[in-house]
Amino acid sequence: MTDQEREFQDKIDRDIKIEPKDWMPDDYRATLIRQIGQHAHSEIVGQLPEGNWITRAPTLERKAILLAKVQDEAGHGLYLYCAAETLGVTRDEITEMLLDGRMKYSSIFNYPTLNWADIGAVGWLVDGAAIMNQVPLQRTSYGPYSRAMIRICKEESFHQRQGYDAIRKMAEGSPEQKKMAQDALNRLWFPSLMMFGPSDKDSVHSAQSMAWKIKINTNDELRQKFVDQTVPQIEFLGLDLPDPGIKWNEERGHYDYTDPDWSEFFNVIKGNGPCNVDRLAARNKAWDDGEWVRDGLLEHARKKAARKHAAE
Amino acid sequence: MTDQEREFQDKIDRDIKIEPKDWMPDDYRATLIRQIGQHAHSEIVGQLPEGNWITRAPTLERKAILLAKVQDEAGHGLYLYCAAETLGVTRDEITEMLLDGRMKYSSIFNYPTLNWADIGAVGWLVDGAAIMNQVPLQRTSYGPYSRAMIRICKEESFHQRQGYDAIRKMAEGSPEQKKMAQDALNRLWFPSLMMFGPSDKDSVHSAQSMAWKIKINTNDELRQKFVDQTVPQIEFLGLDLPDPGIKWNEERGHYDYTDPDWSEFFNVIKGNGPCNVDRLAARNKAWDDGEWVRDGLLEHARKKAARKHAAE
Amino acid sequence: MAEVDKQALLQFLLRMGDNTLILGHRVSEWCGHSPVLEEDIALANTALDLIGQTQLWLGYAAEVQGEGKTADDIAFLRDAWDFRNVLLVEMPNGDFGQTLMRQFLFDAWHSIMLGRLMKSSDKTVAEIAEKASKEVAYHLERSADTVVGLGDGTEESHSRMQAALDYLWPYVGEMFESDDVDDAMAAAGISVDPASLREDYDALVCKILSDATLTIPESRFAHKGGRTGYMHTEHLGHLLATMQWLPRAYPGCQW
Amino acid sequence: MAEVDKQALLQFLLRMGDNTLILGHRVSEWCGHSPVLEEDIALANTALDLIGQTQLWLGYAAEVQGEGKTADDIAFLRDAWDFRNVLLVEMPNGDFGQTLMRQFLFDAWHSIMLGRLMKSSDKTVAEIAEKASKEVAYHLERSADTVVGLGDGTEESHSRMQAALDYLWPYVGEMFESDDVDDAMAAAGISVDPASLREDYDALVCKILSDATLTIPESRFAHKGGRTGYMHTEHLGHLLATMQWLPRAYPGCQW
Repeated sequence: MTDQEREFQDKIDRDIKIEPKDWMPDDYRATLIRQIGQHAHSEIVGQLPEGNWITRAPTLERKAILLAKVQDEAGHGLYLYCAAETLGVTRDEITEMLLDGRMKYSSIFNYPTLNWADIGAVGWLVDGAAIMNQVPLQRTSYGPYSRAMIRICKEESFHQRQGYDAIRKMAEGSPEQKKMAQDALNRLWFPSLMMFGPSDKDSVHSAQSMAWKIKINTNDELRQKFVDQTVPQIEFLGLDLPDPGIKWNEERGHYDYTDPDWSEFFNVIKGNGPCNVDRLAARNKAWDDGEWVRDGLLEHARKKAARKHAAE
Repeated sequence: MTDQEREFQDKIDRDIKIEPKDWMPDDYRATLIRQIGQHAHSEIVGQLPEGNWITRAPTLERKAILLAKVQDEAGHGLYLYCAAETLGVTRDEITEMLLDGRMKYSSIFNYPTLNWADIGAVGWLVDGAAIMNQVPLQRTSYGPYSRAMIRICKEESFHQRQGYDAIRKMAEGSPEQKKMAQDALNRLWFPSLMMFGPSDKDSVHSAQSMAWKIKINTNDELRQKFVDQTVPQIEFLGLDLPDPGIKWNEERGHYDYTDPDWSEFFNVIKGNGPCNVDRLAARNKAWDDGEWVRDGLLEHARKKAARKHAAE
Repeated sequence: MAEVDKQALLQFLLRMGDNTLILGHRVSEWCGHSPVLEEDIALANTALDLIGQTQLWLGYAAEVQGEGKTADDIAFLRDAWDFRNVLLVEMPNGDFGQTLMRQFLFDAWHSIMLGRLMKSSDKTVAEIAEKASKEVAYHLERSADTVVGLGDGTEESHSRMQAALDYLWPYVGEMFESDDVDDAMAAAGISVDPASLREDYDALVCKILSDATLTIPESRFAHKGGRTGYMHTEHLGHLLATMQWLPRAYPGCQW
Repeated sequence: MAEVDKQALLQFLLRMGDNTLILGHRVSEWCGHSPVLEEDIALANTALDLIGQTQLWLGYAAEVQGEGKTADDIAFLRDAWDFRNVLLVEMPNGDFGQTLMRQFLFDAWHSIMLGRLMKSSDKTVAEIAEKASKEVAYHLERSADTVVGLGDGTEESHSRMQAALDYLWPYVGEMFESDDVDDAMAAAGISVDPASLREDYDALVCKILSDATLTIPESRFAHKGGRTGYMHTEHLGHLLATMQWLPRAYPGCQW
């Protein structure tokens, strides 16, 4: 370890934030860009499964709530791209890496939203799992990232409550509505558990990331916490447990549960999820169709500046 | 009149069909191309208002009937383009004249289909009016046109019966269905009357066309016949008359009726109908999007011929 | 309130609320597909405002109607012929330029109209207008800026914006049509004669479109039939099929 | 017939009928928009045949179900999760090439399947298959010809067809999936194990795609969830919103 490296690690250990102009190891920078970029892309791609139901929301109130949520998510994307830009990549650069498949987004968004209860379940389970990941990241070592997470977490927990409220309405509704809620829970349960990533035993990057405080808890810790929090909610809703392996373990003081099918997880990452192709195609189409808009607005800004300059 | 012209007119007067290879006056040819082309285009554009409800037909049976009808109409377009081609224009040439607005199609298709009863009303009123025009044209002087009309008329009267049956179901149905039927009748009545064209008093071409037997009856004769046929049907359906001016005229032995608003007619022809822009845009898009398909199939045919040639 | 006024008031409220409902729906179709992230946010925000306004207008309409219905019943359980929005707002999104041009042409009318309605003799109408006009002032600022930016941008963006204007201009006139409902509303001081807004509208729109280097089509021809419900476009029925499917498939549920 | 067989038979009939219903609907979306008049005719004809077959399959399904429902009730009043079509047929039309590739990939399976079903121990199934197989033989001839013509056409048409094949290939495998329903149907001689069709299918499809100068993707990965109803694509719900709106908006009417 060089002096620079030692000094850097020392700051981290003493909980002093790293700021954009500070020296940092190349790997720290690269890992952060990957992690923040992936998170930003997830916010953007995550609009699609929800957008799928905006035009079919069953009441004006639900439509408004969903619009507000999607707007927040685009906002989160914006904070995160800004945080990533402080590390020396432009938004366009990492956007293009998303579009050509070099960068990933959260695999959960490769699953479809098939009935209205899915929208509730996405808020409840997916945002719930996301928060579980994000709350500790408010204390992450990189300043701009930490500050973005603080803003984001506040809104996400609001979304989670709204999601839970939406699925509660379904669970307490007509038999068909209850069936939708159960169907959504069954389909989204294991993909939600997968959001925490494979067991840290199998992860090569974890130790370094934890030393750098880019990662605060292990994947398994967070997953367990999520299960422990969610199972009582499922019971409160009066829904059936989506996994027969869920059982309270007195000794551990935690719920036991069945490990997700990781081959499915890796298959989805590889591009074989139900919606990978459509999601990326939708983003690529938006980008390509929007080129003339971006070019037009840029050109107008140039003209305006030139006119201003000429007038001076 | 030259000898050729006299001989030509003489054949027509003796009900001998003019065939593609026969001599004919340039004006006769030009008028026929315009008339047949316009009719062909109407069959093609006429698919759009019906296609608008194919994906929303309320039963499998109705969906099948509508599909069969639209298929027939495309077939009619084909016969008519073939008839036009015998006069020395290609289908592509007159298609392009439709697409860039040099040629017209029947103005009725610039009105929207807004509820399911419109589909019945289109069959009943629009096809009904078309048949009124077309039945005499089976005896038109130009052979290929005459033969096309014979085939077309048979199918059209089938469509008209199906349309009447569909609107009858609506008129005899729930109060909302009956209201739809009435609404469709009210909106489509005057546009249907306009299908016969302005009064012949105001038409410059009529006399020559009638001498050539391209036109058999006057517009006003056909319109009256249509009104006389349709009013009892409206009454049978138990619908309100769409025009307070409709009254039996004992002396004339016909129904009196209110003349359509011809300023609307000319406005629609000019391009200001409710759907002109969308109809032409839809046809242009189909044509432009289909270019690669037409080119691809042509190129394949060339390759195949070349391979066959090489093998010989 | 006299029975006749109540019917007219109901029609007036449906016109206001259906405009915002249908335009809000159209704008919401963009979710996740816009050309740049800031636009995703702005479009979602615009749609959200419009849906919020819809809740107010249709909520009041339901109250005036007095049949125990809710704003949701009115939004989700009427067929196309019962809708009273102007045709402009039901026109398809087209490309981003067409969406923003439609937004601008409507925002300009909407902001002027709401300004008048803030002085309505009907307290509820005045309150809704007051709240909405703040939101709409922002919509207008944004859509006008974008129209100018794209009109006065590249050759391609200019020609796309001109095409959008040419396509949508025939739908502008309907916003200034008057009928018995408008007469009754104007007489009662609840609303104003729409024709009286045209001068301000033309001044505003000419200014912005001229900054955008765009040419207003010469024809004053105006499609109509939306605000009376007599003849909507074929587009509306498809929009409603999507919007209404769920509450119609599962009637009587709470969501 | 034993109760368990009846349930399995119902599922089998829904799978057959939902395939034709959904594909017929998709094809009918082309009405008036195809690249050349002959294709407008052919596509309408294909859709018509498929809807006709739907009436037979779902009509028989309704009879087997024995709840007094009609084929229309089954088509228009179920939600997405009740549909049993393979995912392939609900995929969007895309361009004309994607539509014809989808058609070919389905026609090839359909023709082989119907050939087997003509020997079904269930007389009604055999009769429907007999009638349908004549129509489908023509569909296959036509879609295969078009796939070859466009694959072996210009550079552009070739690359569009290859893109269509790449997009749709992962949806082929589901047609050969088996489950308890298939086992029960095969045991009863009513239908066959879908897996047993794969060899014939591969031979047929390889031949045509090779004539079309197209390359079958290497991955054998197959999306599934349609024929069990566990997980359709997001596309199906939108299709149903359009297809079902009218009978749902006016329940209980005769049309």
